[in-house]
Amino acid sequence: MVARVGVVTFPGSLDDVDAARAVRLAGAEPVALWHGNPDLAGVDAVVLPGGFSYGDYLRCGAIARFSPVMREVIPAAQSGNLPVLGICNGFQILCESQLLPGALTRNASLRFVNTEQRIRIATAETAWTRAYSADQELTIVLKSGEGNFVADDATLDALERDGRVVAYYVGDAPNGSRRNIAGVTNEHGNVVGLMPHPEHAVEALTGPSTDGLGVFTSVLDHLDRQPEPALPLGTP
Amino acid sequence: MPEVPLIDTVATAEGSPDTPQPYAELGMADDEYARVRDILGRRPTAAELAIYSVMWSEHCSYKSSRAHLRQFGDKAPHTDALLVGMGENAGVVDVGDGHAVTFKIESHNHPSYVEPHQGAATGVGGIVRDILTMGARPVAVLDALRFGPADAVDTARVLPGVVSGISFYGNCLGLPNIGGELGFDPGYAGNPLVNALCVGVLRHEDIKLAQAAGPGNLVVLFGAPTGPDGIGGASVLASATFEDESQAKRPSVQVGDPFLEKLLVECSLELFANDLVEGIQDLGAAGVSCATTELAAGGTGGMRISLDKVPLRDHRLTPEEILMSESQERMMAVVTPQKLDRFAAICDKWGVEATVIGEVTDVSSEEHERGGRLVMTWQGQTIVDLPPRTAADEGPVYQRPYARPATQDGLQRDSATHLERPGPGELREQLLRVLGSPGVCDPRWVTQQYDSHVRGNTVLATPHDGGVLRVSEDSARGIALAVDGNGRFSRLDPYAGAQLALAEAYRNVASTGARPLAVTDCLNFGSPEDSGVMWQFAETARGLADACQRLGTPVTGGNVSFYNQTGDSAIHPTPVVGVLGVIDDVHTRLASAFPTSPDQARIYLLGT
Amino acid sequence: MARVIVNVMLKPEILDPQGQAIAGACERLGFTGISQVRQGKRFEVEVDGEPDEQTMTDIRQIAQTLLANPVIEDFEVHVH
Amino acid sequence: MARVIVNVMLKPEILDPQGQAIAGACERLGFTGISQVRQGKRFEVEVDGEPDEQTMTDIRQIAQTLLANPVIEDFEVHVH
Ligand SMILES: Nc1ncnc2c1ncn2[C@@H]1O[C@H](COP(=O)(O)OP(=O)(O)O)[C@@H](O)[C@H]1O
Repeated sequence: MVARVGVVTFPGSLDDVDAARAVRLAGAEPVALWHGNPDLAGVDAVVLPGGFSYGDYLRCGAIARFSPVMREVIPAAQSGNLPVLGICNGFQILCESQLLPGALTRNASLRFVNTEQRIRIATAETAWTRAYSADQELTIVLKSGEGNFVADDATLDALERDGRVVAYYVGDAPNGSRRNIAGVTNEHGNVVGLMPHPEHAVEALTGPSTDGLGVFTSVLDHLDRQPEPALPLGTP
Repeated sequence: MPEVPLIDTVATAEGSPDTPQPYAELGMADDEYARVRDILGRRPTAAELAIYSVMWSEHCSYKSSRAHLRQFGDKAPHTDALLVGMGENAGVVDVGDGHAVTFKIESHNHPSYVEPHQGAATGVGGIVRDILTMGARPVAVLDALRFGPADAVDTARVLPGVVSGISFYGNCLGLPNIGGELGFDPGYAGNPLVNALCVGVLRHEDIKLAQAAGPGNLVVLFGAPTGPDGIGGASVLASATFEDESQAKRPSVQVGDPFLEKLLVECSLELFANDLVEGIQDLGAAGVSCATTELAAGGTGGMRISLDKVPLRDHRLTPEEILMSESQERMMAVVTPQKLDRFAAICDKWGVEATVIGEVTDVSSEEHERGGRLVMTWQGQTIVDLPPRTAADEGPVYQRPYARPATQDGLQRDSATHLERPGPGELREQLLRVLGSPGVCDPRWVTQQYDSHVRGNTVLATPHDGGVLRVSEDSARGIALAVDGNGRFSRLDPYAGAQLALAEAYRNVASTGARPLAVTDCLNFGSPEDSGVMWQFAETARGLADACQRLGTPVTGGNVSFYNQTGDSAIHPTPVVGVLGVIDDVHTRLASAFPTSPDQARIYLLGT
Repeated sequence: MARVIVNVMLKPEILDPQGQAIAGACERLGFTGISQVRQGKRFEVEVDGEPDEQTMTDIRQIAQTLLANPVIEDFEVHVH
Repeated sequence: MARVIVNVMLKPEILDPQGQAIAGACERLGFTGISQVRQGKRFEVEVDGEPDEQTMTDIRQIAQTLLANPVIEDFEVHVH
């Protein structure tokens, strides 16, 4: 059976069409989920796409966090079972929801930055990165005004120690992210937040590469192998 | 208005013909005011004066440019591709496979000087609503910018603000920015140019027009509530030289909310898809005045509006202020009563406020003769009763005097053939100076702030010659766009300068592999009351119309921005030309870069 | 060392979509009785020594030219 | 109707690039004696009636869950 991957549209979501396209190109069925509807329609995985949910008012992701659909996403994600990917604004929503540690703040340059960015995959042990190998480098699009990942040192140490950094920027982070972190995961590896946009690197015609497709094929592979007990990452 | 009572109704106007009215302060000439009195057979009410003053302003009526712009129609080359030509909110071009494209460029120069961020942001918002109004999904923007010298103090205020405004609004709307222009010249120091182009895609059968058809149909205002934004902006701010007074006029800037605009776009597209609107108009400059008179003029000619029903953000607004407010993110639709519930439900889904403020009415043949009948009430009293076509379509047309300025000879004397050739050392230094000049060097500081990828259909964007988009995923077809202009060329020879602007945009489109099809233009000039400026304008229009005829690409729409000057000195005449092309198989597009495997590559120089 | 506070708020007649979005969220979270929220900026300016008249004039000047956009914002300065 | 103020500032250990940029600009504009600027947010919350204990508890709750992100920000609430 074809996996069904939900893509949530919040008011102000922009890259939802792109996330749905990437899901389709990876061979799954994209399912449109609406922010105001507390129903996950039985999907196998969820993508929170990029954009400016609620206009990014207050703080990016702060208002979206309280939407009805997130009431369903949060417990399912916490349980370790539902794979959830947050891209850019989706990553911000996951941090605001405390599904992921840290916070995303204004770029150090104080300007929006759109660039083709090299990132290095740091762990292939998540639901969304198993198609890659650790240390593999990708070229994908980074486009954001508030992509500067911050957390206190203890949290950063723990993330690195437990293999919960998913990707690093190669070279200096263009947004000032601490320790060049481009993406992180939760303790189960089912929830991943990425600041750059893999869904914009899935077609040779429109993307800087097709390196991003692996994120979406990863989750299909992950779903194929389920059910597996969700073991916290970093457990020996 | 000392003598005018609190509510200036039609009845009071009839009873007080001699009340002095501030028409001059609203930018109206004596003869224009006299004509309004003539049309109405009495003095206008304050609200009617507000409507005529904005509708007959240079900005809305094109009264100085219209006589020259006619050439774009008269000389338009025949093409089967044109589905909607000049005169609507934007032209529509057939690109094959049942797909059509609509595109238009517009200026927001003055507001962007007063408040760079909001001015530029709302410029993007306005042009996007124009495209949406045609029934199209907006799919990309381009921007052409001119500033004073890069090292001038004020440029450090204006440039970052303008760029952050375009970036903020366009990015937040989810529209990729696929190209543009950036230029610097001392002439723009007190008068930057901010021209934004938006392109939209639709199916042939989805074209919408601005008309209020069907008596009994309802007039619905939807989007943002009305506030005191840009009051007087359309007639005062946007069409008068501002200099030092800008301080005083500052509070009338418009403030944009791109988030609401995004909701308005999605909401409108869903309304269109469900066939719930009979006619639609966006609210830009001149807000409710413009939308009501134009919708009525385009339809039966009849409309009744209860102005009290307009949702307000500030309850102190007077009816005249409501009529002139330029609050952003508003649209007006004509809806049949049977479809109102479904209309409201979709607005509700997107969190967009929608309010019925009136209805389309029938007109008698006598009223039809006069230009229709638009009636507005306020607290139950009639404050407007005018023939809408006289406001929307029958504004004044001026034959402004124009003459080639004597200084032109001096400018042209130093032609390239007379100038001394530089020696080798000098040439090197000159080349480096050109390459290092802010208008030529890498614009990345600007363009990196723009999202070029969102929606996933961008095939080429900055730094390529033209932007290229895939029209839809189920077709191989693509469209290409470029905007170009060069005020210095135009200053030397406005006729040739306009043609060069077109030729450059045309080449930029062609060099992506696309076939140029149609043109939009934004003509930025000084005061039309100056005969030398008017000559530049006339020559530009003639040059562009002739070139479009020769190249077989009609002008489908555009914008004129006059009064771009600081004191007595006008900016260089600056036509900015946008060209749209189509490419049958977007996979064959050409990038402006050498291939990464250079073994097979040859370099050819084409042309003279 | 002293701290001077500059509060910058949108002028009342200027649209504050941010504040509106927050008020809407409060309501959805079940907090009633909140009729309006407006969001502005707060700057904490650390100055060397006790703030004298000159310092306050300077900070007012900075507020006017840099911290606030007088076209759309009002500001207010006080010592902490 | 009363007004309750919520001030939200970045925690001292969190880098504040906006504040730094402003401090740098002050210096370039020739204002010396400013050692640091930090930028935060100020919310003006209008509540119906006099703010009683319950209202203040509610607003503190809102500040904690919505207006401030406790990972990076501190807040403070007071009646205007
Ligand atoms: N204001 C702008 N907005 C978006 N793109 C821009 C802007 N200015 C320049 N560009 C892009 O930067 C690239 C180089 O611009 P330019 O130097 O003007 O090129 P050319 O001289 O070939 O027209 C082009 O792809 C152009 O579209």
